Amino acid sequence: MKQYFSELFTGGMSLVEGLGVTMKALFMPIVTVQYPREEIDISPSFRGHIDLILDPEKNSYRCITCGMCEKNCPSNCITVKGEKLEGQKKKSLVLFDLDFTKCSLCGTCVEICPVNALEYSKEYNLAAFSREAFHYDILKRLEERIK
Amino acid sequence: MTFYQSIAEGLFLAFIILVVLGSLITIRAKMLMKTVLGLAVALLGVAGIYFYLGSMFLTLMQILVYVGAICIVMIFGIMVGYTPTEVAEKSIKDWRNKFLAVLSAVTAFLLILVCVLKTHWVPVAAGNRDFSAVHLGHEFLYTYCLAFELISVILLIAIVGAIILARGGAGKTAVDIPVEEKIAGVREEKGETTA
Amino acid sequence: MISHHLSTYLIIGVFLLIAGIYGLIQHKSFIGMLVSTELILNGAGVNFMAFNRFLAPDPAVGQVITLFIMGIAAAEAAIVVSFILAVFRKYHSIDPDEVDELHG
Amino acid sequence: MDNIIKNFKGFLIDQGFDAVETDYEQRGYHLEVVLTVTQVREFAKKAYELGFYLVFVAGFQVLADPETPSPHSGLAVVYQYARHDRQYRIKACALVPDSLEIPSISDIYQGADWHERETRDFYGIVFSGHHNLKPLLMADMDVDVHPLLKEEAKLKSLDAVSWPSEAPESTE
Amino acid sequence: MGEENKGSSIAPELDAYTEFLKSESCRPLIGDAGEYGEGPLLRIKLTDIILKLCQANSLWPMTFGIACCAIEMMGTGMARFDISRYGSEVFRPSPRQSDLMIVAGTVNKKLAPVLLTLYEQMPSPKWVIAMGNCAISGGPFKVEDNYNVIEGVDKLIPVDVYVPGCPPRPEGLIEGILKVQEKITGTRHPLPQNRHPKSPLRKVKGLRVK
Amino acid sequence: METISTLPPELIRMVISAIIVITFLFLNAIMMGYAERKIAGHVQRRPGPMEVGSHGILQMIIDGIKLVAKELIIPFNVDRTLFRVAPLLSFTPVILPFLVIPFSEKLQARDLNMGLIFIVTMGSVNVMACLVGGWGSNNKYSMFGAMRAVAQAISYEVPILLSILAVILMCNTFSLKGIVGAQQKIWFVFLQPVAFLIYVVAGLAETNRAPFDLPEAESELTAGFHTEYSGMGFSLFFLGEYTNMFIVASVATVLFLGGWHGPHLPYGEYLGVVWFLLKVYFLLFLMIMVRWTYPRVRFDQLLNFSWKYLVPFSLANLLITAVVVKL
Amino acid sequence: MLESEYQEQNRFFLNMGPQHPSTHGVLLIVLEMNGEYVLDPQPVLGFIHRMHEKMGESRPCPGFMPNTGRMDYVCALPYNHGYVSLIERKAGIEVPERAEYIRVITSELNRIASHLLWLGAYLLDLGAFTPILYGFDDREHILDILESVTGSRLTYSYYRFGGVCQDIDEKFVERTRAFIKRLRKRYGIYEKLVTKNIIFIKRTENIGIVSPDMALRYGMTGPNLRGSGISYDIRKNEPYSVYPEFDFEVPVGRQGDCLDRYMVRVREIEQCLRIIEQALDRLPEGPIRSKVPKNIKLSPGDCNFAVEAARGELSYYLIGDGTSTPYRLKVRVPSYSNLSCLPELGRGILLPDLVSILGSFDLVIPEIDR
Repeated sequence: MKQYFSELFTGGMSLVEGLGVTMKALFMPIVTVQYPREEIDISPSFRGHIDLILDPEKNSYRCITCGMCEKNCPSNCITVKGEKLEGQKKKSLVLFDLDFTKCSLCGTCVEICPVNALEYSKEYNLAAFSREAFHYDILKRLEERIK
Repeated sequence: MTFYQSIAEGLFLAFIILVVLGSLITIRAKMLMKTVLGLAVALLGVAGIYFYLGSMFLTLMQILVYVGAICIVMIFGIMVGYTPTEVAEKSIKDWRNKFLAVLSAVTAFLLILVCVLKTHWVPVAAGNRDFSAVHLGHEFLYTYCLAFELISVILLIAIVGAIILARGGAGKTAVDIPVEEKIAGVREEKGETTA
Repeated sequence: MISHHLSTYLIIGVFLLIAGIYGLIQHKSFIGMLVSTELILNGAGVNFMAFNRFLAPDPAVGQVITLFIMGIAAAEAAIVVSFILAVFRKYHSIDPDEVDELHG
Repeated sequence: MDNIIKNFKGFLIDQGFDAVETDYEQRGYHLEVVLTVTQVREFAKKAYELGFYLVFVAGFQVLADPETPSPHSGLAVVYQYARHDRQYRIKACALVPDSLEIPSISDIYQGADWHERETRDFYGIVFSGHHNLKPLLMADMDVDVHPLLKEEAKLKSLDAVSWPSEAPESTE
Repeated sequence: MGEENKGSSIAPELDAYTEFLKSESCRPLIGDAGEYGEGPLLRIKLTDIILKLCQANSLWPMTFGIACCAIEMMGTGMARFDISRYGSEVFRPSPRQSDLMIVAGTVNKKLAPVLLTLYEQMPSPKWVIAMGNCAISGGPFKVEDNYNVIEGVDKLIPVDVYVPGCPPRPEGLIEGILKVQEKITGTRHPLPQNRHPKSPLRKVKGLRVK
Repeated sequence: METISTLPPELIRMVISAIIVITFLFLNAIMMGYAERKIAGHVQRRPGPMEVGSHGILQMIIDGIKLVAKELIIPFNVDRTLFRVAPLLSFTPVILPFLVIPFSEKLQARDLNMGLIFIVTMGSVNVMACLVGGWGSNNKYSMFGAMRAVAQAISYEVPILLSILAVILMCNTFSLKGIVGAQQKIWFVFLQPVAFLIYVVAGLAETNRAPFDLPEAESELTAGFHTEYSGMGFSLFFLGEYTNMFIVASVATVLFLGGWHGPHLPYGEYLGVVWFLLKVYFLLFLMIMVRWTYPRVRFDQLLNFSWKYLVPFSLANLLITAVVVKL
Repeated sequence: MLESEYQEQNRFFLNMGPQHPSTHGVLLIVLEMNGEYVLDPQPVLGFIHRMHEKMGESRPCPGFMPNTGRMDYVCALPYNHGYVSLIERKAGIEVPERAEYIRVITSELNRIASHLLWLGAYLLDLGAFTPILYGFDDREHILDILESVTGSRLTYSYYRFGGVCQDIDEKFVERTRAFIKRLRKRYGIYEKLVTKNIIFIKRTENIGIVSPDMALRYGMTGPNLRGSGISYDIRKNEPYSVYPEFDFEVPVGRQGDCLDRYMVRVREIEQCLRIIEQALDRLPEGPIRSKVPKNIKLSPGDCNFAVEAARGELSYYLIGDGTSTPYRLKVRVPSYSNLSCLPELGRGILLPDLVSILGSFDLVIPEIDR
């Protein structure tokens, strides 16, 4: 009998306490970042898809088309093609293609690059109507940036 | 006939239709669940008819007790006793049974109908026309006190009996078997089926 | 003006009664039979109320009796449902033909 | 009990098992036991009695070599056992014979049930005595698909994938 | 019905009426028939616009998390990102009551029939977001000796919006929902919007808000 | 015009009040839905609907229109009649109690002398909707929902009736107006605190609200008895639920919180509705808060709680009340 | 009618899942039921089998790194940790101490995030909506902290063979300390809202009791095992990394019911905080990555490495063949063994209890199916 009432009492009290917590929370400020209207600063180490680094000295890319990133990519999402143009010592880049839909953002390509030619972009809010939209020609993106 | 009266008559007809429809569903349906739902419809109709007979209290009670309680209890019984897959009654193959049913029903209906229509009913001079709950309660507790008490005793007996029957009526049930025993049973069965 | 005639109500009562009888014979399960019984009881209730309304001196009598019928019906439903449960557990069937141990 | 664990290797050798102590730092387990097909259940029973729990059951495939003293189909099953109360891990390994059948231990360790079904999915090893050897991870229609079987060209012999037979300490 | 009416002229009045509906003078009221394709015989543009606005702003997703992306999908519904601002927090467990299927994760051979069934159980109009690289193309699991993973849900069901990432950030999913709204109504922000959000996060250390 | 003028005024009044009631009902559901989502949001420290209209005020309207425009699916193999009737059945019995609810002294459609019984009766019919819907859906989850709804209704009807009876004993009338009138001096919540608590708890169960939302337990039965309903059907169930909440809260207000009584207002016999609605919405606010705070109870615990605590307490309460009243 | 016939007739099957709110993903449980009583729950796996083991065998070992994070995405860093430690053990790579400390800090943070997520999800299973939002609120702080070093929120590939890929800075330390303070303050909320709540206690107490023997037979590990009263934590029993240097306790339960499993996890959060605090205090200076050969050769022979993931013992078993590609890579995942006891545990219980038990196991389905 004693247990019957004590259980009722403690149970009831615990329920009231729980209600107190939510009541308190009701009047606390919200923690929401209302996304399209305000955005969190993405941390500098955020990993988006990769981009070529714009070398300020050359005003061009650093890539030497060694193909290390292509070889080491676990998901095979990078295609690099270089051609030896006339009058140049080194190969120059003609295609740097990234199939972002296969990428797993592991960062191997950026780390393996012998000349630090790659960086992560900070694009975190991508969405599109077709999957081809994420087939990036990174070289073209860089050229657009140069312009 | 005034406008109100025609509405009232229409509603009365609607209630009669409810009664007829509900009874027909009740006696014709194959699924037990539909039988009970048909009963609920018929009883709603009867409730409406009580309203036309002048007793609001009885109307409400009819809905509360029959639709809200008795039908629900029956459905509860169906649900506890049956699995979802097999609530349909077996189809009736027994033609003799059906014939008997139709015959007796029609005969009885005709006989009583003749009685009803042939009799000349003589109303007794009306006393008071008080249909209120107050008057009803008064009658209950004074004039029909003994019957009232008896009903309560019957209800009590019914409750106790129902509990006894439902709990310990017939040995162990699927629900009452201790878990260990049940597991053992399941295992045994498994063994049988695989072997 | 059918709602002002005693016969209308009596016919409804009779209809409920014979529907109940028909169902009682025709249904092959306890629940079905119970439901039919409820129909019969309601027929009786309608009859009582009708006579009370048109013929009796005191309007409370019919109501009282109908209420008693309801009480009895409720008790009966509870008992029968629990009875059905008990029978069902024992025989695993609600077909009255299969529950025939008392036939001997 | 404690004594048995202290000299578990000796205990096992007494019982007729082929046990070798290994370097934990290098391999991650303390004892390696090579089982024959008949010993699999026996060992599992011993391990259960001594309070080991089953970490996993896995299969792997090497080049089939029916010429060796213990002929095998190229498939092997690895069992790993460990203890709750101390740091002790045993790897037991059994080569699967040509019939692809190996006794199931799922009635001793119920946890082995799914591991064995999974191994059957991946390699097609049949665990005889298993009560319900249906596909687990693969779809029901893929009963005969065993994805982890390698192509002939990629297979290596058992020796090529095991530690050198000398104890590693002695080589250094 | 529609087929029959096209060919034979049952009633000349009806034909005249349809001609009238197609005429230029009705254009502002009634949309171009070709622009909607199959559907009811008669559409009134205004109702259509209202309906589309409503559908766009009340996308109830189905709780159908498959893999990693499901956690970010949950995260989108939680306090930090709060998808409910767009009326989409009503995650319905039953496909019958949902409008939007977010395929959040890898779909493999065993799951494909389930996915199809669920999609078919949803009442139209319905939309699909392929969230994460796995759902878009098989992602990191699109390998040479792939024996189980389906390389893109758009091979199974029509996908409206793709949200890449592994997994995408919740902002990406919100962006995806905005894209669905854009697809339905043609504009990115279809209804009057809330104007001046004030986030207390501005004061939280380490989190700067633009 | 002529036909209208020949119509009896009573009928016009009926039609007008029916329109008002249905409008109010929709408005109430919209408002409650919005409040629920907003309060849930702020309890969880997020804003809730925000982008549709100012602070998302149009959200529920838009949801409603969307639901109406959805494809109506009647799944394969369901019982078509029952499947279609169920949403209506959930909706009808919750409209009728508006006939007797006294919003203020003069704002009452009809003061039945058995008003309270009327409401209780309608409440008992309500469970039929869950039952028919769940049964007709040909879905085992719905079936479970229906079973739970029935058992829940059986066990919670009793404490509700008993706690109401305690109040009836004190004021000797079933008329809602009479009950409110009896609370001129002191609200019954102070005289009958136990009955009030029991009524509120059992009312939560009656309306299938969390923590007693077993028939539609999301994590166990997907969506319970309305799993198979889409579009219109679902919105009718939704409407029914919120209206039922309103009814339960207003009955609690009438019985325990003094109905329209409150500090004096001009035109008090009409403006009492302000106090009435305030009290009702306060109760509804509590119900919403409870939903967003507690876990769901288990099925047998619910029945246990009813038979072990609520019924004995309400019986004892009734007994004590009877004794005190007679003294 | 015969008894067995009746038994057969009275049973029916219920498919719970693959899309069911309480199976946490795409697990299908075929329930054999009698009324609301579950007679035989049989999990059906494989709806998200993603051939991780096959992928591990078909590419050089660094290429498997992203996969480890995607097996258990809720608590990915211990998975990374196990894999890098395995390869380090196999190839004999030394790891700088600072890197190990960073690994421990980040792993423990991730473990807390996992437990917080579980707490919310469990309460969601039991029907309470709000705790999951509070849990996620705290979790977002962890994710922010982790994102600032690892670059992603969920599926980290942060560790590298011989170290980690990015160093932590003062700001990280500061934010972590702030977070520890914050979480300790939030305990009261969880206690009032959940732990003390009578409904919650009634829903979890004495339900799904896992006896120590049963746990042994099924090879259960992690908090599910510790709930049964066996103090087995790989961080203590088979110490790896720098765990032996820290002072922490292994919380255990009394009888192994759902409430015990809940309590173990909640108390484990506190222990994780203690470890993080100590690690932050003692964080040594130095390099974060040692020199590693570009092409790691895995010598012939097998090797095993076990770590304590948030759900229990995670064990990588690798067979090398002298190339840089593993010849065989077996991942022993904890949830797999934990879930396998469900058919035995779930017999003769009510459906809501089954939901409660499933929730208390803290399942991550892709981890089970791999």
